[in-house]
Amino acid sequence: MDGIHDLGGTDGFGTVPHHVNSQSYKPVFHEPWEHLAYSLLFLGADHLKTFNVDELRHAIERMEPRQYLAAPYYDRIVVGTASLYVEKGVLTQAELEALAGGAFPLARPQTEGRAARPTRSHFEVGDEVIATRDFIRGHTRMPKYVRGKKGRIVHRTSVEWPFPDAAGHGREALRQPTYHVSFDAKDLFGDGAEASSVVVDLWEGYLEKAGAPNV
Amino acid sequence: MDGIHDLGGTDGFGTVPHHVNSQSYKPVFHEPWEHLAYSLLFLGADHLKTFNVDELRHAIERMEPRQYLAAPYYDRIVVGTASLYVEKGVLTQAELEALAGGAFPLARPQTEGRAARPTRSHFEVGDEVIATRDFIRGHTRMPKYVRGKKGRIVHRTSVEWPFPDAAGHGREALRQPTYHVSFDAKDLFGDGAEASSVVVDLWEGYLEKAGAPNV
Amino acid sequence: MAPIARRAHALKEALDRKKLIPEGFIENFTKLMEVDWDPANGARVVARAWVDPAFRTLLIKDGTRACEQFGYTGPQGEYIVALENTPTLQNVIVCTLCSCTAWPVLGLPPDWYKSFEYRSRVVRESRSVLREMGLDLPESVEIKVWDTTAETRYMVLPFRPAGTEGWSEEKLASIVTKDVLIGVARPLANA
Amino acid sequence: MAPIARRAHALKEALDRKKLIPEGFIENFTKLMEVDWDPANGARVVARAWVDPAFRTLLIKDGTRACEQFGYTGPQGEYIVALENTPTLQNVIVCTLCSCTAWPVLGLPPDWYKSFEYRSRVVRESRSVLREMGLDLPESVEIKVWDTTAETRYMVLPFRPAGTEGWSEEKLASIVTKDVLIGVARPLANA
Repeated sequence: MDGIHDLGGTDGFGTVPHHVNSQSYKPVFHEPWEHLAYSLLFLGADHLKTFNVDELRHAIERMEPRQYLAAPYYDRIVVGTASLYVEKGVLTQAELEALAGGAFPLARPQTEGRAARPTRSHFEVGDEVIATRDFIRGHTRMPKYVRGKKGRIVHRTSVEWPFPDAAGHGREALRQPTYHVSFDAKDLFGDGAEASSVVVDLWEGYLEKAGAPNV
Repeated sequence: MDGIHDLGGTDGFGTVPHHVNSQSYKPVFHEPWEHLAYSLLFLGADHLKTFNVDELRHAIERMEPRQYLAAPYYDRIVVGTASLYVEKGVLTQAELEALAGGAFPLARPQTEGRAARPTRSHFEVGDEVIATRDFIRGHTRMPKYVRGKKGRIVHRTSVEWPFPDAAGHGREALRQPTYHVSFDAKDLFGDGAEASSVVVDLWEGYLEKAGAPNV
Repeated sequence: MAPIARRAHALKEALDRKKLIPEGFIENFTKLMEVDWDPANGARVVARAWVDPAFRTLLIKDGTRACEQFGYTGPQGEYIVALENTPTLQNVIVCTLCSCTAWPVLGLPPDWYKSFEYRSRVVRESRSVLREMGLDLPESVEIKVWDTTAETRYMVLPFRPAGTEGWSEEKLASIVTKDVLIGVARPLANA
Repeated sequence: MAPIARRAHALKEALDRKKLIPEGFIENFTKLMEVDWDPANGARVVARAWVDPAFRTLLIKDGTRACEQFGYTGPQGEYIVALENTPTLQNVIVCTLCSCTAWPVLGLPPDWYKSFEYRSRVVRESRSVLREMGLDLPESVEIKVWDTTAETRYMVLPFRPAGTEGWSEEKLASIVTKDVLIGVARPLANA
C-alpha cells in the first residue's frame, strides 16, 4: 500500500538525530516496557505461530496514519502486535483496554492481499528489469519510489521466501527468490539525487523483464 | 516538494467524516479563534503585502511532518502565517512565544525555489502532454501522482499566473497560463482506480509535449 | 506547545502591538467569510442556468463572468470554471495539496473537504468514497475528479432533476446544496 | 489513549492471564536482544576478514556461512550479505519501510536508523545526510544505498584503514563500530 510508512524519498523531515560514533548503544532499551514489544511479537510469530512477521509489518502499516507518525518505534510494534492477537481471536480489544485503563487503538482493517503470480523462469545477474507498475492496496515490500523504474540485477538470493503480498495477509504464499536490483539514483529522484545508485531487494513477482510492452 | 501534504493517492486513511447533505455549514467557524487564521493571513498577503499566498502554502508544507499531520486545518494556517511574519522580519518567534505563554513551533527553513523556464509556445486543447519528471525540493503545485504521466489538455486558462515554484519562495515569477490536463485514472493509480479520469490544473512549466525524448 | 487558541491570539496581539491591523479589518473579513461567501450563491447561479439557456451557455463558456453578474467575485473566485454533469457523468472537486475552493460561490471549504481522508482518497477511490458518503452511483455513471492544483476555482453544474418542472428559481436553488456544488451529492426533487 | 507503558503491560498481562507466555520466554528473548546481539559481533567478523583473505572471500561470497562460523545466526540473520567498501565506494544500509537490520551481527537497530528522518532522506540525499551526521565524504567517493526491503540482511565490510598494520584482531575489531557496520561512518586508526 502507498501508506505513510513508505517513507523513502519523502521531503520535509529534518536532521537525523545522531552524530556518528557518539553513542555506546547501551542500554539497548530506554524504557522499561520497550523489551516487551519485540518479546511479545516473537511470542506470537515464533512460539505461538499466531501470525507471521509479514503480517506484523502490515499491521503496523495499517495504523491510522496520524497514530503511526506520532507513535515512537516500539509503540508501533506494540500496536501492530496487539492488533494481530485481537484479529486472530486470541485477545479482545475490550480486554486490552480494561487492563490498560484507557483507549488502546489498534490497526485499521485488512484488505484482501493478493497471491503471487505463478512462478516463471528466474532472472539472471546483469538482466535489466522493471519494477511493476502495480498499485497494491494491501501489504507489499516494493517501495513506491521504484514503481515503474528500470534497474539491473546484481544478486539473486539462493534462498526463497514467501511472497509478502500474500503472507502479509495470512494467505498461502508462494516462495520466490529476491533480487538485489540496482537503480540509478537519478532515475528515482531526479537530478538532485545524491547517491550513485540505490539497491532494492525485490521479490521476483515485483519484476518484469525490461523491454516488455508498456514500460 | 514530495512532502506529507501531497496526499493524493496515499493509502491508509479511513472514512471521510461526512454524510452528504447532513450539515447546514453554519456557523462557518467552530472555535472562537478560527476566523483569525484567514483574517491574519489576508492581512499579510493582501493588505500589508508582506508575503503572497504561494508563500503561505509553502510555509504550511514546510511544517515538520508530524506537526502538519497532527494539527487541525486552521492551526496549520496560523503556523504558516506566523512563520512568514517571522521570516519576513515583521515579528519574532520570541515575541510570539512570550504572548502565547508557551512554545510556538514554526515552519522548517526554506530552500531556494526555482525560476520558471523561459516561455515557449503554448499548448493547445487536445494536445498530449507529459507532466515533467522533475523532483522539486521547494514549492511546487504539481502533485507527485502525475509526475511523468501522459495526459490530454482540455482547457487553457485565459489568464496567466505567477509560476508557483518561484513565487512560493518570494522570488520574481514569470506568469504562465495553466492547463486542465485530463489523465486516465488507471495511468495514475493502476487497475484499482475508480474514476475514469482525474483532471489536474498545471502551469505550462510543468508540461512537455508528449513524444519528446526521455518520457 | 502552547494551545492553538493561545497561539492564534498571540499572533493577533503581536501584530496589533505593532499597529499593523487596521480598525475593522478582522471584523470585515470575518463577515465576508461567515456571511457573504455562501453556497446559496452558487445555488442561485445553478438555478439561473437551469431556467435560462443563454446564461447556461455563458456559465459554461466563462464561469467567472457569469458569476460576476451576481456579484460573486473576490479572493479565490478570480477564475471560475463550471463543470457540467450529465446523467452519466459526475464531476467531483478536490484540492489534494491544500484546500482551494471557489469561496465566493461555494463558501469556505467544509472540514471534510479539507480532511486528509478526502484529499488522499477521492482521486484514487472516488466511487467508494462517494458511496461511503451517501452517493451510491451506478457503474454506468462515469466519475471525473478535478484536482484544484492551480488558480482555477471549480463549481459543479448539476443536471436538473426530473420532477422540478415549473419550479421557481428560488425553489430550484433550494435543492442545490454545498455538497452538490462540490460534486459529492446530486440534487433531488423530493429532497 | 492510554500511555504506551500501560498499553504494553496490558498486552503482556492479557497474554499472561491466558497462560500463553512460557516461563522465562520474555527474559530469555530480552537477554538475546540486550546482550547476545551486539555490534561487537560484526566487528569481529570484519577484523577476521581484514587479516584472513580466505575468510574475506567467504564473507563476500556467503555472508551467512561466514557469520555462522562465529555462531552469529538467528532471527533477522538468516541471509547475510556483506557489502565491500573501497576508498572510492561507501555502502550505506537503510530500511525505508520499517526497521530491518542484521540483528545477530549488528545488534538491534539504533533509534536514529529507525527515525523518519533517516528512512525518508538517506535514499535521496545520502551525501547531505552523511555530512550532517559527521561523515563528510569527498565527491570522489561514490555512495551506494542498500534498502533492506526483503529478507537479505546487510552488513558493511569497511576497508582497513592505513596505520593499522600489525594490529591484533581484537584491536582491529575495536575500531569497527555499529555505525561503521551500517555504513554511516568509516573506521579510523586513530579513533
